[in-house]
Amino acid sequence: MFRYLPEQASDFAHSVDSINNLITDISVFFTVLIVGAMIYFGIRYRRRGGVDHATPRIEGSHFLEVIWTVVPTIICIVVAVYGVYGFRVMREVPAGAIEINVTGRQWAWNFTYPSGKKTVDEFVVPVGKPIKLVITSEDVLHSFFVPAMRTKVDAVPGQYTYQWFRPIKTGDFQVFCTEYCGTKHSAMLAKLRVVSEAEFARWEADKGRALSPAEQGEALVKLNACGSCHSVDGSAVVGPTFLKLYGRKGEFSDGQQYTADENYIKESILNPQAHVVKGYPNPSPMPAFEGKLSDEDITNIIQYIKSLSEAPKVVVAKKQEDLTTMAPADRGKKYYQEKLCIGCHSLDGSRVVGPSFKGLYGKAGKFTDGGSYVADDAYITESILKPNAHVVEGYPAPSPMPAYEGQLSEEQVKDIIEFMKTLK
Amino acid sequence: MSHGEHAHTLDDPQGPPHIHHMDPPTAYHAAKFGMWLFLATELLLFGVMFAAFAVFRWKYFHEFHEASSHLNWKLGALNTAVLLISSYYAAIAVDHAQHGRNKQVLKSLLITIGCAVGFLIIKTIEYSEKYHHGYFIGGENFHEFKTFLPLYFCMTGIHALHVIIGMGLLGWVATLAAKNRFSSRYYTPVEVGALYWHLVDLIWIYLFPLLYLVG
Amino acid sequence: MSASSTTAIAGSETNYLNCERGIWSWLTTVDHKRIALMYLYTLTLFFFVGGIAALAVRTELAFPGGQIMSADTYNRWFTAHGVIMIFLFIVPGIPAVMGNFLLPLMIGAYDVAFPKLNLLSLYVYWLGAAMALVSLGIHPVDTGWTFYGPYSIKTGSAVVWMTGAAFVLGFSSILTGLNFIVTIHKLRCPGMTWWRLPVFVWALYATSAIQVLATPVVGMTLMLLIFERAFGVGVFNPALGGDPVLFEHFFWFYSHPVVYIMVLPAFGVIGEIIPVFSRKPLFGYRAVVVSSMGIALVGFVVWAHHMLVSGISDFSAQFFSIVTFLVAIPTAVKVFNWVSTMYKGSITFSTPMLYAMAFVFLFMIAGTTGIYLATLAVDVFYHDTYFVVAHFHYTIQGGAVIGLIAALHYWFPKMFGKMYNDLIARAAWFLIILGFNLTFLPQFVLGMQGMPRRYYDYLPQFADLHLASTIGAYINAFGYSLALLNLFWAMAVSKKKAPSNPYDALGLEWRTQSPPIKDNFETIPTVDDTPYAYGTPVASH
Amino acid sequence: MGHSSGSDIHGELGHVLPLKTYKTVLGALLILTIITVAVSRVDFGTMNLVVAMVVASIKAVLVALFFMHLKYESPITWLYAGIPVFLLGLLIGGVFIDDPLRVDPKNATVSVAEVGTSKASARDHAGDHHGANHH
Repeated sequence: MFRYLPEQASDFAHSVDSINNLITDISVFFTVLIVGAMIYFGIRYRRRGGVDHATPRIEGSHFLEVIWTVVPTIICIVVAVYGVYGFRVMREVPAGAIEINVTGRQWAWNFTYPSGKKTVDEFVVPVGKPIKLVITSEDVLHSFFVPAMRTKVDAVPGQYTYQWFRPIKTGDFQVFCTEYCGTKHSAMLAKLRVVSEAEFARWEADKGRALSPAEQGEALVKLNACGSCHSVDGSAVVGPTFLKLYGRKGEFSDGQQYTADENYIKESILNPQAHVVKGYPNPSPMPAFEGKLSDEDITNIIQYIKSLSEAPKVVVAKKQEDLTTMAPADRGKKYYQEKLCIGCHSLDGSRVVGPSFKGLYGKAGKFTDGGSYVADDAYITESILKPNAHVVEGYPAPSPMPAYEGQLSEEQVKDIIEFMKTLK
Repeated sequence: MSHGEHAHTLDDPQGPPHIHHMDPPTAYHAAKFGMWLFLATELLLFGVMFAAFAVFRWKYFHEFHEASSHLNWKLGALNTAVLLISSYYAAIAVDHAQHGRNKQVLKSLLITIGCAVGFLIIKTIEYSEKYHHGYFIGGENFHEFKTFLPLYFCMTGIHALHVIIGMGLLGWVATLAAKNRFSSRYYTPVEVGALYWHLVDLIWIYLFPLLYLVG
Repeated sequence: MSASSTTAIAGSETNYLNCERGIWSWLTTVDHKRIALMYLYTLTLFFFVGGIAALAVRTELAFPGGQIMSADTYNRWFTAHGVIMIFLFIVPGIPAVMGNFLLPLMIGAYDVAFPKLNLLSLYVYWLGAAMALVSLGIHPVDTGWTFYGPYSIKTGSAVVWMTGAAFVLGFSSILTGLNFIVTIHKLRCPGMTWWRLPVFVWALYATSAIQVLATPVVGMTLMLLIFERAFGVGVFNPALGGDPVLFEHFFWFYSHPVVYIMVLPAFGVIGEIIPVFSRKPLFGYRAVVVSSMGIALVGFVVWAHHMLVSGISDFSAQFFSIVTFLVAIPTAVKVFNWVSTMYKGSITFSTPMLYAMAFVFLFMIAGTTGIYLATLAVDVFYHDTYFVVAHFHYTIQGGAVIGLIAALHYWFPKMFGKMYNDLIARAAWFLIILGFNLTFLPQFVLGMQGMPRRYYDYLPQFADLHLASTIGAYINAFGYSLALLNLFWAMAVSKKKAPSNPYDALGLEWRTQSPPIKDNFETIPTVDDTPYAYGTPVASH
Repeated sequence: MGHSSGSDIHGELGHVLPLKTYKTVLGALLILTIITVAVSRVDFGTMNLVVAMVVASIKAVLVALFFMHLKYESPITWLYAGIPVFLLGLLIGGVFIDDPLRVDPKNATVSVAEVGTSKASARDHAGDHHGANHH
């Protein structure tokens, strides 16, 4: 009854839920018992006909007092101890946890990975690995809450707190800020993406292609939470929107005219108090970024703001790669990446779960059933589409590899084989 | 406890004031007990700052130690003596009141208040010393010793405020003594006022070693 | 209870209401009953203001996305709701209104120990209320009623006025508590021994002790917060070496016990109502009394359970989680005793009794959901979600407010010498209980699904339950309006006179006329039995 | 109530003490002040704090018992004089089982044997780039 907790995505979520459900059952039992007794007494001993009937002067019962002191005490001790043990698991981080630094700020979550990779409002972790989040805040109190993992801890400025969890399934999970932190408290959300270990490895190694200045500027704007006060869609927040800001003309509070050119934007970022535009709060509530942003950073931000002022381009959702013009081996490589083969099959000869693709083509060996094979086109095709048909000696049987029958066409398999051939 | 019982007190300048709902001894004990309860709240009011002091002293041990040596312990000790003497005279005032000696009550209370003025003057000297070194509230060295100086000024400042309130209270009691209001049958204001004053002394008994000596 | 010298002059024309006339006679009165009424009127006003804030918040949350206000406005409304309901309404609540009115009557005294101090408490309360209104007028606070730093140090809103108001209101609370403690110690009438005190008086005693001993802590804490903003002292500001978690400790050292300031008197009210309408002695009177004192005491030891995920040490989280369960035991004892009182009774479902029974039901939910929040591993999930919101509304509204409304209905004939329309009162009861549960039961589910509190906007998956909650809030508000209008009409317009003792109750307050005379009793009464001596004595006991 | 069974003279209401008592107490208070100052001039480490607090408490008790006549008050007054001291101890105790026991997240990892791939453990120390803890 009353089982509403969200899906369980961490290994201790189950035990939290079982304590929770135990309390629910106890609570329902006692509520029904007491309220039931009250209603029963009410009906059974109701005054009839507007006249009081004789009642006994029962003043109490030591026996009952002892019973209803001792029984709740025992229940409380059991639940309390259960809860404390559940909590201890949440505080004992297993060795080898991946440590991610999390910084809360009004109103964004910043994540820094051991590799130095930084993200905002979204973080990616591998499934099955313990993840430790070391949390702090730059300004006011926040709280980092991942319902599916059953973890939460406040982000306190000036000190570090932590939480850990081990995700047991892949998928996207919601992160909330649960300590009130001002205007956009309810918008201080983040996304947790749990992916396979292989995908995580690739994601973390991916430094991204070289970003254009405007894109770098966009990243800086995100990282510094400029969006808390400056929208990019034209809506008014605290400060002016960045949309079509560049080139705008206006008047300062002292009556001076200005044009929103490079110098104006630069000054506004480094020293917001120097000139405040008419109609905006004076003195400006914006912090000065002098010494916090390099000249190059500023230039990039200006490029970004400029890009928001150009005539709206037709935004291309995603550049479609023209598969037809690619070499078959390149297409194979692409499938190899997309299907996450990298998780089990290396390209450098090292053995992970399955055999490395390097030098695989043409290799000979024995199956677990005693038969022998040569890694030719037919063998590889069968291995991809029906991995369990034959498992090579020394590898786990049945094979943990998913069957790609129906997921990859024969053409695509051929491309992958072409890719393998290049890995001599 | 019926209504007209104490009507005679209206004609008796040294008897307890007419309170219709309590007999005089009950009124006396109620007032004293009420003041004790109030002192309990006062103690906890300061308690918050003592708790904060304890935790920050643990956290910033060296800063607090260093900062303490910047305070003038001689003036602090002098102030301790001044307050102890004032407290003594407050107790003596109660004794005089219990014997109905209104003149002596007035004299003792004036000495108490005089000591309080002395205490505030010495405190002012200390504060102005701090001010010249930029240690005062808003000064450039206000946070040099982390939270020590802020706590020092909060604690001594609020204590000084209590000294001033106590002076007002005792001043009012003194005017009653000047009007010959007290007798062995009625001296509640003297006792209650003195109780308040002793608390002011009590707090300082802890403030002095904590702030000036051990830091 | 046989009373040797009680006086109830039925039909006497002078009473405390008409003995003096004119606004000035009210503003300068030292009569505890008149002071109680002035508290009642002011509190009712703030109950409506706080209620409007609640409706504003619920209306905004009816659907996802912004509805009628901006996020900043929303933050101010929910803060106003919290601050007004807590500091201006429910903390003074039952003690200042019902306690002031009943305490001297119940113990057989002419007045409280310090009548002038009592009036001063009221003026201090009005001063605090005025400061709160100034704050709302110049720049409504957006910190939440908890004033957590560093946000409360940084925000541009009028925090100093509001925390100053809370400080002043705390002072009023201290003076009232002090007055009550001295009164109970010094002014009990002959024969009124400690074990004959009505449980409501015991509850007031426990409450007063908390008011006197816990309030100064938050007073100084808020004062330090004011210094923080005015002088930059830095005690709670991490940028200056301070610790925001220390603020939480100090704040909850008061603000947890304050929950018992709100709800203990309500327990007392229920303990008075159930015996009268069951015609039975209060079952386990001493256990009920001891549990009140136990709750007051234990209430001081458990404060950091509000901070289990705030970054406190693991040791203290475990310590405070375990000791929190100590609260559950005396609370359970009370509930069992109330229900047992009804056993073999002669039960009348009068309006006060209906409220008392609803109270037991609502408080069962409040209490059992408290178990979730005390349990450490589970609280990590529930902390700062709607589950907490629902839980404390079940304790504070389902407990303290329902207790106050029950008390108003129960003692109304005594207070005004009139009778209210019973049918409307029952209809209002139904609407209040229905609306209340419709508002807050969905919030438990929202909390279980992970919906955080103090959110202006929410994910679409939470929409249905939020809408249900909003509808419930309107029904609830309508119910309260109906109940209070009914009482107001009875008080101001109705001519339906109430007898001195309409319920055949044994408490001393029923031994004087309705409304009582200015000094409560012609002569101080004497008692020689408990106020719960209902029913026929049985041999086995 | 309020009248104690003390040996000294009883006034009509409260307790009357001989003047000598007040003088003796004042003398003791001043001497204790000198002692606490003198002790503080020598460095005894933590003992300085202990001595200072013990001496201050003796002084406080003297003031309460004699100047404030607590010695002759009813038990309930003793109770309400004691409770704030108890609560203050509770508050300080409650804060002290928190702050000094907070762990730096760096040290929160237990050495329970745990399967972690070599990749992850090698990375484990790499995240050590945030500042020292708050003290």
